[in-house]
Amino acid sequence: EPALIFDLGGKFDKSFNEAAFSGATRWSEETGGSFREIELQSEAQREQALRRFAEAGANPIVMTGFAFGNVLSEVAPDYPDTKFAIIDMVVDAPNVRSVVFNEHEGSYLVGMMAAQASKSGTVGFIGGMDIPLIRKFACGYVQGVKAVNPDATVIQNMTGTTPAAWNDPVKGSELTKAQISQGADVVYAAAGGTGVGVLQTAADEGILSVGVDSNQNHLHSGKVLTSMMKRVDNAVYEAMTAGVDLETGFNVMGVANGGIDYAMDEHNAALVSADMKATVDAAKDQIASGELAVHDYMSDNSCPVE
Amino acid sequence: MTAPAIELKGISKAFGPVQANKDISISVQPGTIHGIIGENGAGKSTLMSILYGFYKADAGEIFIKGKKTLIPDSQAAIAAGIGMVFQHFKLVENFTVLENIILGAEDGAMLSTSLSNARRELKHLAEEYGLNVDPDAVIENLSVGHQQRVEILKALYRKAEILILDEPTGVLTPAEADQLFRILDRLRAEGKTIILITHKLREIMEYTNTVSVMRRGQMTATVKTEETSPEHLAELMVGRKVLLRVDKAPAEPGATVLDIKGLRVVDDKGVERVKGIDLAVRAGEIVGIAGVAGNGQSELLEVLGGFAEGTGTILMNGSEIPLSGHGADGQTRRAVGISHVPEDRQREGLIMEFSAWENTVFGYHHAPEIQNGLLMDNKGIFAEAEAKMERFDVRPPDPKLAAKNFSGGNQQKIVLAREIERNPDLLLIGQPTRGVDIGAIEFIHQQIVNLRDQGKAILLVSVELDEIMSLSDRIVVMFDGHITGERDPGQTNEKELGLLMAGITDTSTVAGNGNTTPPEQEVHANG
Amino acid sequence: MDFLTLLQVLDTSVRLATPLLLACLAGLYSERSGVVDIGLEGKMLAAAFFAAAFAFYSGNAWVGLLAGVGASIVLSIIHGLASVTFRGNQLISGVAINFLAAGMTVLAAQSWFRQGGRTPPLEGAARFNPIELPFAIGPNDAAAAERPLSQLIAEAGPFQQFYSELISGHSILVYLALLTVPATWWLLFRTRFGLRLRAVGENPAAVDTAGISVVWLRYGAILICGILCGVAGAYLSSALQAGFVKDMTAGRGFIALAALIFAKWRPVYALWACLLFGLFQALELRPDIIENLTGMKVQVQLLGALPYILTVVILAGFVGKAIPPRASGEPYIKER
Amino acid sequence: MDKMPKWADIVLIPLISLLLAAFFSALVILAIGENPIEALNLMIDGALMRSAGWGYTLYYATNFIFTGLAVSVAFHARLFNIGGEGQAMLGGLGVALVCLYIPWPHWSLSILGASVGAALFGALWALIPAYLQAKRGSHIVITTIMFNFIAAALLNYVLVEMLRPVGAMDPASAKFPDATHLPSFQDMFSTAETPLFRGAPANVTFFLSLAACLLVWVLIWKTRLGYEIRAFGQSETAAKYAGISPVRITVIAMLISGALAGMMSVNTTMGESERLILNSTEGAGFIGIAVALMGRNHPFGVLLAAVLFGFLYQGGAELALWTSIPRELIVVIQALVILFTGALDNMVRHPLEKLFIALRRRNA
Ligand SMILES: Nc1ncnc2c1ncn2[C@@H]1O[C@H](COP(=O)(O)OP(=O)(O)OP(=O)(O)O)[C@@H](O)[C@H]1O
Ligand SMILES: Nc1ncnc2c1ncn2[C@@H]1O[C@H](COP(=O)(O)OP(=O)(O)OP(=O)(O)O)[C@@H](O)[C@H]1O
Ligand SMILES: [Mg+2]
Ligand SMILES: [Mg+2]
Repeated sequence: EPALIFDLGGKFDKSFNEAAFSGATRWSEETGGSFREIELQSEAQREQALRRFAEAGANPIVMTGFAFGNVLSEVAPDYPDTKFAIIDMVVDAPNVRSVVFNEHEGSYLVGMMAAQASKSGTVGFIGGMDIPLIRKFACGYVQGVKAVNPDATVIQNMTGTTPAAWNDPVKGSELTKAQISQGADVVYAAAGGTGVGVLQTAADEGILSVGVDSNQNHLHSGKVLTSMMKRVDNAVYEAMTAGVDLETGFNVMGVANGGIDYAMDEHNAALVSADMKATVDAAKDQIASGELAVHDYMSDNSCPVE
Repeated sequence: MTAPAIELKGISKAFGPVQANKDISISVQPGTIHGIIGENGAGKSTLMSILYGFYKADAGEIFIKGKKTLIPDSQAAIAAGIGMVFQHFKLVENFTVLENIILGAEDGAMLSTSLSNARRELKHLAEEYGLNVDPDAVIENLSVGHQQRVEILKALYRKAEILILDEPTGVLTPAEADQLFRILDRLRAEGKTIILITHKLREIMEYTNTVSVMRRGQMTATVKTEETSPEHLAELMVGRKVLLRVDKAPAEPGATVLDIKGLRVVDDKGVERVKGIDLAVRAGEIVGIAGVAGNGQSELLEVLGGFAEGTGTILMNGSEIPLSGHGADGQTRRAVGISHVPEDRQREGLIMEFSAWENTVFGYHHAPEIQNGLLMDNKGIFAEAEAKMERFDVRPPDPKLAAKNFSGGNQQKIVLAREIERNPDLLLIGQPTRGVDIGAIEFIHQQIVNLRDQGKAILLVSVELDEIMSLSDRIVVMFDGHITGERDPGQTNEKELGLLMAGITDTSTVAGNGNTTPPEQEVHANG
Repeated sequence: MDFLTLLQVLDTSVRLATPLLLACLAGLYSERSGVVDIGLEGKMLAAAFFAAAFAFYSGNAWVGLLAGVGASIVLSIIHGLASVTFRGNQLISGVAINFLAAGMTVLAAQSWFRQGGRTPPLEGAARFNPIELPFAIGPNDAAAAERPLSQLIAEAGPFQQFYSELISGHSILVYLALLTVPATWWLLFRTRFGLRLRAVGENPAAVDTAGISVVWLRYGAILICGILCGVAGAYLSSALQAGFVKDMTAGRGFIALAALIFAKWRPVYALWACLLFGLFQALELRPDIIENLTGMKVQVQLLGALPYILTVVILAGFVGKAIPPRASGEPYIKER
Repeated sequence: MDKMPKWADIVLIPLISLLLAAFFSALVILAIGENPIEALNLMIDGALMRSAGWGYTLYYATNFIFTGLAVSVAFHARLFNIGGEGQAMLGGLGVALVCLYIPWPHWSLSILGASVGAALFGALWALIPAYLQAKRGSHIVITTIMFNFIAAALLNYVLVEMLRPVGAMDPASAKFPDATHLPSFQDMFSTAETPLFRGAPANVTFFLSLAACLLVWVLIWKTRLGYEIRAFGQSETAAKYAGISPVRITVIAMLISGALAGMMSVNTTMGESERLILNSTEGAGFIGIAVALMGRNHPFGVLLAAVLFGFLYQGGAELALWTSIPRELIVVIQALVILFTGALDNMVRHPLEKLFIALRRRNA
């Protein structure tokens, strides 16, 4: 029986964790299998949850979020017969599968989309916790925006420096208002649960937003330009499907292998013109073929564009 | 005879294990001043608070003008025409006089009309009774005497027919007290009924029509004032014949132990309480400081005891002791041979929650002989406490009992045992017999005299003139932070001291030793 | 910083100051009556949850508000029982109430909605939406002009900017909270109830011997406190935000307490104190402004901690002494 | 005469209060549609029936012993130290600095160093509120609350801007060197045949906390300082009369209190996570209040109450793991315990007092 551990943001963050959940649900619907799950409420629970699931025979154990990295590297060797999958972090152990995503590529695509949709030439980015991973989102996004409109302004804000930043919709909302007043007319939220507030406020104030991780277009139909999809659901689904035969090691999901994409559906069809879509799809093909390399912030902890 | 203004029947009240009032009945005629006397803790205030609806009686009935009346709260008491001036005033300190007066007696939900009505009414009352106070003054800026006026005005504003005053003169100067009684006389003449609680037998004898005596929660007698005498009342109060006279040989003063020069004390509100005092106390004498409470005596003791700061010079056995900053604390004072029986044993002298044995080293807990390495020698302290309690006849002689569980007199004995047995060069002692029964008073006085006879210096502060007169070898009178005179107890009388206590230094008309009131009669009223 | 930016920051300040102000006034009633309340946080939190939950079920924000106020009052009554009826330690009671709310809201949210301790998002009439005052430029004008609202406002004259950006466009609860300030001042200093309330916080024995029930007065104050905290909580979850999330009060109850000290227990000062703390929170969202103004990078952590630091400085008496109502914190004990 | 016998005060009342709290907790569990008996079984099973469960229970208990002692030492001086949380956070910083920047040859030395660091930083964080209370009369409850928030901001800053290794995501310090690894119960008591306390975080710090209990007991009841602290707590005026400086005692009591609160971080930061993480205190500072209240401010009582809360914590975690009851249930239980043993104490006490007085009257 596989197990899934959600990080502090919670299962229903409408984004990262929820994507994992939907992957697991898809697996259980298709196979009729059941899985164990827990939403972490505190730091101290991380290790306990891992160990208790491992001891109870759960296999594989999938966890979402980089914060498990440290703990997992300690726990994994104690349970050599259990397979672990960690998303967003690399843990070097023989029984661990590390799944990381090329978020910068997806962010680049939605950045292009945002720049084309913007009338004011100013777009916004609201990150969750200020960590390299989120800067990677930001950097990809800025590159995408500038690729379409080199004169565009990108306003960037981070919600906070603690994990609470993943779950602070009030602040997300206020940051959005602040960005709107600075002229932004498209905002991209890469902020977990905080993004709920961003999308809400953008909808309230009549500007466009860009969702993240899951397809969030439906949250405010006709007001969400698109979503940067990080197929965490696929990663979880694959891990659960593989079961005890889970292939361990390093696994990069990007535009090329469908791990990263942007969302198109009936909710945003009216917002995205054929022109816009064509431009973005062209870039997508180039990235997939390796023709276009988007700079990864985490490769050198810096971003070539502001 | 008309129906009594008030009649209480079978009133009982217990505070937890303490039976404060036991089956008390009393009746007060209209248009009279009715006195109530009794030792501290006899239950006087409790009884009156029940009448005023402040406490609820456990049992008993109240009749007002012959009609049975339920008084579940003060609202009902006020409605029944009762007003009360408490021992500790019940005023909102940062409100104005006017606001205090209308509080609870407003006309209508809006303040402005209430205030203007009250202002008018107050003017009336002030003219009628000579009760002048500025309606816009803030209470905390008023003198105690004025605050008391506000309390009386509060009652009159509520149309009180029956006025209860709980120890109204304890905080007043003799002149202020006289003025109060003139007002009370006027009220009585108007047909109002007044109940007066006091410790002062003279006030009872001079102003009341009838007097009730309480003892240990019970009413022991009610008599017409003209048919009784101070001796008789004293006997009723303590339950046996008392004749208290301290036997002591004439003092043989030795070297100066304590020498105070130009002492000034400013309290934490910034008010100067002691305004330049020079005073010396020699070995083998008791110097008594007389004065109305609040004239700087307490502050004097506190500075000497090291728990208030002052300026000036104090020499102890010839060497100067610090009056502020480092070294101005109780520990250091004790180290130079000053012991201190504080005025308020419950708030200062004892830790009420501590057991008796722990209290026997309170203040001396740093003494080297009770240490056992890094720890305190608890076993030794306990054994020593047992012995001390034996010697001072503390009852019950159980060192494990918490201090709060001893009676006032026995608490005082614990403090005395601790302070006297340290064998100090100088004993500071404030209100040594406040709230102590007569038997214990005798014992305590004897201990003080014994210490003197061992050649120790003693500085005594007491508001009881009689205690001062019978114990002291020298009397110093304080008024408003100054020393207004020094007298030989054999060469003075109460009248003269009274004038000095009121700040009048020209006492030639009353000087001399022709005592008008023999001290031993009044001593009983110490309670 | 240009005028419009200033307005925007002030606008945010007002929005963020509103829950602080309501909670601060709530605390003012309680403490003026002699009951110290460090449970403001908990009451707001409970109210935030119940307001969101009931608004979600009913689709009506006012129903939610009522439920929130109800929840807050229940906690108030517990506090009253502990500190007035049973004369217990008011601080400990406040601590307990904060924990109770923190735990119960998540338990209830989880058990009702199974969404990890949050309520589903509120939409439409389930929220208190911004009110557009007459003649103000609002989203409707923007929709009509098919241009972003921010542009329309940027092009307007300074007075219209001031009016549309700062004055108009808040939820009804914001205006309500602002009205509460003069109302409180009037109640406190111009009415019989106010006189008694202030008296009972200074010297309950005086009130008691004047024939007024200390218990009922204090319960009255505690009740008002509950109502105001309830509105504050409802504002958080159904006006400022669209739904409840765990611990969403985020220390606002304590900032309100700090503001109360800052305001020296006076209603009008309370308004200024809360606006100031609201401004800090607004600036925390706009590090760019501070950087432009001061020319250096200011740590967001410092900004976040500023209300607390200021309160300590004030408590230390370096900026005027804050003297609380004399009887506050002490249970009124007649008989030992 | 006392209103009731001593045993009633120290055993009966807390027991009844606890039962009340338990009763209402059961109601809460019922209200969210779960079975309280089953929940209790699950908690006992997970916390007490396995050695690893005990390992967690005692790990949490260690934290609560420290914070409970911290609150109770301050309580003895009538100071309500609500700032244990902040003091513990700063204590963690002390531990981290000691462990990261001093090369330790062996854990036995490093635990001493870390304890000093933790105590020092914790005490320092209590010093300002203490000083302000003593010298300027600023209410210590409010200042310590404020200092909790300031501590959180400070720690956040230090971790994010200073201690976080380059490129790391967590706001956490680097891992401490191996020489600072404290023996866990598993290291100490497990053998190859009988593995015990597997993976549980309880470690040698537990014994440190027991020592702290003993030391606090000696301090409070056997030393002059303790005598002065208790005397000051009972009556400030009397203390002044006895020459006990209120400023000195306030400051010293708070320093000890802060030091004890800080020491809990030896357990969490050094014993468990082996690096400084943002929220390692997780409310233990506040639980100290409940523990001190329940334990009647006596170190032995604190020990018992801490183990009880350790059980609640571990049991609660188990509940969250295997049922849909969220971990917040513990927070509710904790609130109820504080409410009934602290704030509503008189609700139980007054009827009991009346009962005992009536009994005595009848016997007399
Ligand atoms: N509020 C109270 N709670 C508990 N016990 C009380 C209370 N008030 C008074 N007592 C106790 O009841 C007894 C009677 O007290 P009361 O104040 O009535 O005496 P009193 O005759 O007025 O004394 P005094 O002359 O000192 O004013 C005392 O033992 C006192 O300790
Ligand atoms: N509704 C109001 N509108 C404008 N100013 C006001 C209002 N109420 C009070 N003020 C002024 O604001 C300041 C603070 O008022 P607040 O009500 O806090 O105390 P206050 O009325 O001055 O209290 P106090 O009666 O104790 O002096 C005062 O200068 C007051 O005159
Ligand atoms: Mg009395
Ligand atoms: Mg606006």
